[in-house]
Amino acid sequence: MSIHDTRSAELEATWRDPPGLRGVLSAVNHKTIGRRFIVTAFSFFVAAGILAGLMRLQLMHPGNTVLGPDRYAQIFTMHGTTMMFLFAVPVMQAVAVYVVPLMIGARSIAFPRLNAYAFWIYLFGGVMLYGAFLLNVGPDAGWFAYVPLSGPAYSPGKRVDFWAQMITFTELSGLLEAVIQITTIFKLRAPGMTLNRLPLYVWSVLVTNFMILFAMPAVMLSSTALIMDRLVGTHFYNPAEGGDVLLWQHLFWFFGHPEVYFIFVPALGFMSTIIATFSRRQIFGYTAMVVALIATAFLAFGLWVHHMFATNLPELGKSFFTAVSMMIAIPSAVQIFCWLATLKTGRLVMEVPLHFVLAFFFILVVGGLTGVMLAAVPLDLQVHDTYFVVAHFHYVLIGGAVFPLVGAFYYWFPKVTGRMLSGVLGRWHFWLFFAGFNLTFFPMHVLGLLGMPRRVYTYPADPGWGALNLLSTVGDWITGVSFLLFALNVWRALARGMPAGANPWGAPTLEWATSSPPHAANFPRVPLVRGVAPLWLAEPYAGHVRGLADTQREVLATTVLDAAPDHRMIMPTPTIWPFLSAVATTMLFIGSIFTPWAVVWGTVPVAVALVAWFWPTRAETAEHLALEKRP
Amino acid sequence: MSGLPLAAFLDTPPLGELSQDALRAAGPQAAATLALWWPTLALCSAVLLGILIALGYALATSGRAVRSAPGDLSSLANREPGLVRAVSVGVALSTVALLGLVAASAATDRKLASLDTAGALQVHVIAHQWWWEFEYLDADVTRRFVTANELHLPVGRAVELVLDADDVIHSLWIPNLAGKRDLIPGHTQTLRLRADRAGVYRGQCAEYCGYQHANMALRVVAEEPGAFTAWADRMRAPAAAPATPLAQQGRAIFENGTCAMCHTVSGTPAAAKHAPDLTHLASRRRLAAETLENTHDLLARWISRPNALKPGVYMPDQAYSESDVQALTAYLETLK
Amino acid sequence: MITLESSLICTCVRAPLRARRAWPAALLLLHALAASAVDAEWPMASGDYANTRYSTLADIDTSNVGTLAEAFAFDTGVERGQEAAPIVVGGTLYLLTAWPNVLYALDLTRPGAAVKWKFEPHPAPRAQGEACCDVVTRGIAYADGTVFMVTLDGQAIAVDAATGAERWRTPLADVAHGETVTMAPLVVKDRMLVGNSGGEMGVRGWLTALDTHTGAVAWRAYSTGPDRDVLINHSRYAPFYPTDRGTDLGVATWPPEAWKRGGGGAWGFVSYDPALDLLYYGTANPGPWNPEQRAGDNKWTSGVFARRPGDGTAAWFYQWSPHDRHDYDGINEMMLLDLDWQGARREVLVHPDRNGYVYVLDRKNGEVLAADPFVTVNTSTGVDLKTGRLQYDPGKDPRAGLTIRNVCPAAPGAKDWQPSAYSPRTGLLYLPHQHLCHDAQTYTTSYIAGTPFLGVTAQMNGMAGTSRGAFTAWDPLARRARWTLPEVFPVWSGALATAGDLVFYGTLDGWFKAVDARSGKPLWQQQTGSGIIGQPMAYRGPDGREYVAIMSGVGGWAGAVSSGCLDRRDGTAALGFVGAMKDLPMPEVKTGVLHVYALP
Amino acid sequence: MRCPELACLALIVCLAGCERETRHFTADVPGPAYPGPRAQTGTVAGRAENPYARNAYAVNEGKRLFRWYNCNGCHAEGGGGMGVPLMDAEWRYGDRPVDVFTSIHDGRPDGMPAFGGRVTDDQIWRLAAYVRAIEGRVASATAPNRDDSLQEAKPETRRAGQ
Repeated sequence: MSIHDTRSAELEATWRDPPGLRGVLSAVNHKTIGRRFIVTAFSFFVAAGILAGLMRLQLMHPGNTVLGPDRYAQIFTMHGTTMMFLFAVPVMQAVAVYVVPLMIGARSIAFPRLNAYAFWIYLFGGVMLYGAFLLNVGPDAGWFAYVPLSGPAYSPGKRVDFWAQMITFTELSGLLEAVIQITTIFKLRAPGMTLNRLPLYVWSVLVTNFMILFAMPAVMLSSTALIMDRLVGTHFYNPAEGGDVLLWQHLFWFFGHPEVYFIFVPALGFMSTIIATFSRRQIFGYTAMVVALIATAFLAFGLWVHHMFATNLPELGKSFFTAVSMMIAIPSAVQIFCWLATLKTGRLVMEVPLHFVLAFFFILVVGGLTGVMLAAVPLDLQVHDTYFVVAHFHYVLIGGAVFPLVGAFYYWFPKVTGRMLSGVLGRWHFWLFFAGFNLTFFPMHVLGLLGMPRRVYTYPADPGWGALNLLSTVGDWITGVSFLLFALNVWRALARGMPAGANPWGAPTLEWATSSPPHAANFPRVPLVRGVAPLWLAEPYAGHVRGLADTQREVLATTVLDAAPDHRMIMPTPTIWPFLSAVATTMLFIGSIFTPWAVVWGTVPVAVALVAWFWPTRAETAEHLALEKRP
Repeated sequence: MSGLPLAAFLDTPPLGELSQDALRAAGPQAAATLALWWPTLALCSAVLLGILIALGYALATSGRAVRSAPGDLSSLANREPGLVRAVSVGVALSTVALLGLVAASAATDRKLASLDTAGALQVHVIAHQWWWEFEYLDADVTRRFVTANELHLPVGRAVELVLDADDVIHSLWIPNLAGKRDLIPGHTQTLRLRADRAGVYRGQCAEYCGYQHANMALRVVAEEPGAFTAWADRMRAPAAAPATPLAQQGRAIFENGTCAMCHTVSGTPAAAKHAPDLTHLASRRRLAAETLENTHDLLARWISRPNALKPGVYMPDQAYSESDVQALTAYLETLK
Repeated sequence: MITLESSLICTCVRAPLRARRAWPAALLLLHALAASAVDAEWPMASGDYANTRYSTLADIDTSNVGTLAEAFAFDTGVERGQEAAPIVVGGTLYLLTAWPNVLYALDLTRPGAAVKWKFEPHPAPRAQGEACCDVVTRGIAYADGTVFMVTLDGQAIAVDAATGAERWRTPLADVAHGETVTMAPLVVKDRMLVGNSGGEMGVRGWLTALDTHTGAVAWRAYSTGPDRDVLINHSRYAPFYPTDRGTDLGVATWPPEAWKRGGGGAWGFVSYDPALDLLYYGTANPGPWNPEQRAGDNKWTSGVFARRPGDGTAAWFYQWSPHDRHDYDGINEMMLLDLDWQGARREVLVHPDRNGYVYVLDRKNGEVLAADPFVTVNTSTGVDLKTGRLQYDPGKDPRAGLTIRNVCPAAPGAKDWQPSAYSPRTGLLYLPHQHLCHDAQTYTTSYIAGTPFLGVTAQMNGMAGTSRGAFTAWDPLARRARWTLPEVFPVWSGALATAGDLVFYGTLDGWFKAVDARSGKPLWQQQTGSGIIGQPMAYRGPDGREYVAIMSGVGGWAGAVSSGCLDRRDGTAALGFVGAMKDLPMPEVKTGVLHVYALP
Repeated sequence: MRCPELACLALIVCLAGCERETRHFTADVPGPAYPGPRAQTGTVAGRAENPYARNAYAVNEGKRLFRWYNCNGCHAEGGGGMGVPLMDAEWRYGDRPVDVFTSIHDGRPDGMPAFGGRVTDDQIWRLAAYVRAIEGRVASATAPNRDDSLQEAKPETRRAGQ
């Protein structure tokens, strides 16, 4: 039974983005914003990858002089900053912006205008940072920006200010997205999608966004304090006037460690989604998986100090943070064993997304195990801040997040574009990436053990690090080639890929119920859900929601636990004001890099834009009233 | 353990000949860490192998399907006790292994903290951008002396390094002897270690500290107590007056020019504290925190164009005449 | 020329020069009587060898002081802080100004005390940049028809008292290495005693004796270094405490070489006991201020030496502040008193130190009889009378890179150089002093010859709950304060006690005050137009009347904010003193003026 | 696109940013040749600008040297003491960059020692640039902010435009 019917054209017109340039700037449809978000994040990924290539070029030989210390410092700072703040966290939220409403059977994301605003803020923050970088104002104190090196005394000029203000941009965007996505998941699920029928990916997004809500304020606080130290001469981090340089590290890592899990937890959702689809069975141990996700989120807040073991701690503190750091491996172990069980008992469809997911079992496990080693204080004190750690977190982040993410890209690409990616090129991409990645980063474990510290722009020949570094650079080139193939694959698919159809993979979740690319309203008829894998049921839906307006962006809000119909509400229409508000906010943020008074005069345009944004029009109000029905 | 076979392939120097790796211990701290490292590595490797075997087994024994195949939701209806058992055993084993590692780590921690430091040599280490200052402490203050970038230690005697940072955060790491410890402005720390094996070890700053972080290394010379005492006595002696006219001319340039604004040469009016103590520069093997070999030519280049060799270093470039460079070099080479 | 230039440019003093007051009619009643009594004279800065600053003159007393009026005034034309005491000998008043150290002789027998002669030594201008705390001098000495003075750049000069002709001149200090001289020399027999300043510049402190006839250096006793330099001859050296015994402690209590730049100048007043034939003087702070750069006790700084004037050998030494942490120079005056101490007559030395304690020492051997805090002290917990050692509070110890807050007393101490007075009639000490605390951050500093060698950034504040300045009467026998007069600003002038049971002192905001020596009741005050940091003295004029004289002219360390036109937005200026002196008014009168008061 | 205006604006922003942020590690921007003690206003040397006046890194280096060479001992954080205050607008010997350079290089008779030959000319230009920042005459985006030390006076960035 099709969910399309004759009214879908009218509905399409209601939910479509307006045409023209103004329409482009006014778009609020979550799929449009999600696509832009994903493309932007991948653009930053490419930029950071190019920077990584430059670093590998410099480190290819001992005593190389391709890059000087100044340029190298900016590049490694930009690489880390981009990857962590402009790619990894945003891309996870970006995918959620696109996928979550589809997966839960909603017509829209909650707060669509705010969603657009969050995207523009993110985009402007990233563009500002790269603009600064190209003007030789790129931050150079590391992505962690430890004070006092990043403080006013040792980082003159505006380089670090741009970095700190980029934090403000991306964290503002991230926090808004967290609110939007939590609300979406709690209130906009299709009727019948009770919490225990929530797809595991949506669970992971929910858990991630709660973590973001708790962790991001710490880094906004610390970076704002840094800006104030640098701009108006406060003394948050000046020990001479009562501040403390370690305060920065505590605040930063209180955010920074959970941040790794912002990236990792959604990837676990990708894993569960893809494994389930390509095993043709439900994930074994749904409840255990959900509990493991939540446990990971809790534990993630208890181990930030393992980034700071070398600053010295009391013995009891060391043992506590060691224990927590190791214990967080247990929820991961639960999930890994459940996936193995699922794979063992499933019937596997060996498609490209599954390849990327299977790579996780090698790469992430290696990264996780080196993480366990790093949790042991004595071992950490030897390998902390060496290439061992560089290897470790690339194994965790690339194995644990990028491989599943790329898998998810192959998985959802047909849904987003309506076209299939080439499986052959995909396999080439996968194997070259897998080989190149391991060749790049595995030698770094050894380099770290051999004593090579991180963040060095050059190294001497004596300690014998040259051969492994060369190997690593070659690996980086192979990885680069693999991503060129990826780009080729995407280009080919967009140009002349096979049409995908609604559900090319035979997947069980709701996003595959609608057309590819999806209808502007997602679901012309909103389904009533009756299981955790509805499309695999013989009778997928218990029925459809009726009575939602076609001429208005009307959606059905449901209750938090049981997704029982709660009330109808009208989502806002496209408007340019989120864009203009973001422009005004950007002016305020960039202005306040140069003068604290920008915070004062900058609020005027922001206030004007926000008032305009929320100003009700007569026509809208009248239409809303017209739709009101007596009970 | 004598190290990875890989090390030979990699051309790393033998232990005690300017090695810098965490896999070969020359003292009890590094040895205790290695004693934790190898079992941990073995255990982790076993876990990895176990998971890969499990994955291989799962892939080998599971069925195959095509894209169009329908999903199977029978697992929702049927309990899967075999899987529950397997997963439970896996998780339990993981937990036990992790608890074992926590215990081993804590025990190693205690062991590291319990190094007997009775009669320890105390050295005050001050990290600067981008060099190391070592002040050898002594209850008799007249026996204290200061040197830079080359840390000599007596074999078999505990050493307590009192750590301070002058500017930004640095981290002292001598992998053959002990794990690292950060030097943080406003927080004095200590690092206790002992070298049990004579030799030369390389150490390096391990916390990013600015442009020349890469060239902030140190040389640790662990020597027999007799040799150490002789070295310390040499270090305590003020600089001898230069004998040759060229060196004397160099000394005049040194003391009346820019050098004395930052450097100290004990026994002369040069007593500034912002750069390495040069009283016994010629006895050190390398220049500029292990950046350059201490040769005549490199020294001459270093004193006139340091920023060409270590860009960003605080030592200024100078337009010395060739004769001035020769005189200064001649003087510096007398500072044995 | 330079003075003129700076006066043109240093425009922060806006008040125009006021016309000097008309000479009071009282002067017209001048008697032609030549004073002959000894009490008529004030031949050295401190009045007498015992440093009591007590005048036996009693014409002006508590009953009539209210009518005290200015007899005459003399404008020196010199702008910087005037710390010097005038001296009066044989109907002539001699006066040394701050840099450029002009020596005036004023004929007291002539109306208006006309200038008899003027001697300009032309010291090196460079010295102005080497003097830590304004370009002051603290006075001169007279002996055998000769006036002895020292210029800021350290030239000891003997000037014929009658003609103002230079007899000899001996350069003593090395200005290029930061040495200056600000102290008032003392003449004992045929020795002129001069000590150097420069503890902030890494000098090596010394006290030098010159032959008064030829200007030749008789001996020089350093405050650091080997015993032969310090003039310690162990057969004749007997300190009371074991910690001061030992060979070459001036080297052994320093890290290698540090003693060569270890400070310990001798810029305070020297006392002399003719009966014991011993000189007493304090040594200044060790250098640099950062104590971590000079581990050890840092002998012989921040202590007191008893020396024999003939050959300069030390008799004993006691260290007020071993391994000084807070710039507690030990140079404050040593008052040589004979007190009935716990039932027995003892020859003692009373010394209010910068570290906040009034010390009573047996001046024959250096035994500490008492050491009692006269202000709130938190840098130490007391003095162990058994070992004689100051008990520091480690919580206030400076540490490189750290800021230590609320260090009390601050770097200028509870009482700086400003000399106190002692009245045998009341048995009280009169202490001009301050209640300041500082916040200080320590850092490693380089020795660069001729530049400051500090390693501390400090910033001072008034002590909480009390006034910044105070004038305290201290009972050395009861070991407690009798009364204290609060003052807005640190009392940076010396004190004078007279047999009329009056005590005189001046304030940084320009008041010259007389108070009842017994009760502390304020009896009289007069505004001089510029802050007073000088030393009051009394003499009997040729007309037989008692006069009280004081130099006004704001400056010194405390007043540098005004005299140096420093910027008050920076509390760390003037080594941190500006932090506590931001509200010090600019003087109405810009130049230093001698004010002389008498009964009408 | 209205290219010329936009391009010009972009170029100006770019150059301002570039010069402010360049790290001159070597003396590769040598200042005007040492003008000698008597450079007159009318001469080329007298008009010479400080090559580092717009470079944040060099001004900050000047601030570091200001403490390294004990300038702060006399001039404090600009309030003065043994030396004249540098925060105020009164310049006894002139406030042109070349005057400041000459004061440091040759010293001044009221007590300022001569540092010529003891400090490289390049460092003197950096110091001179910082000395002007003390008074707030360097753009606030270029001036150093508070030091990592005890500080009571306003940081240099906040002195601009006084």
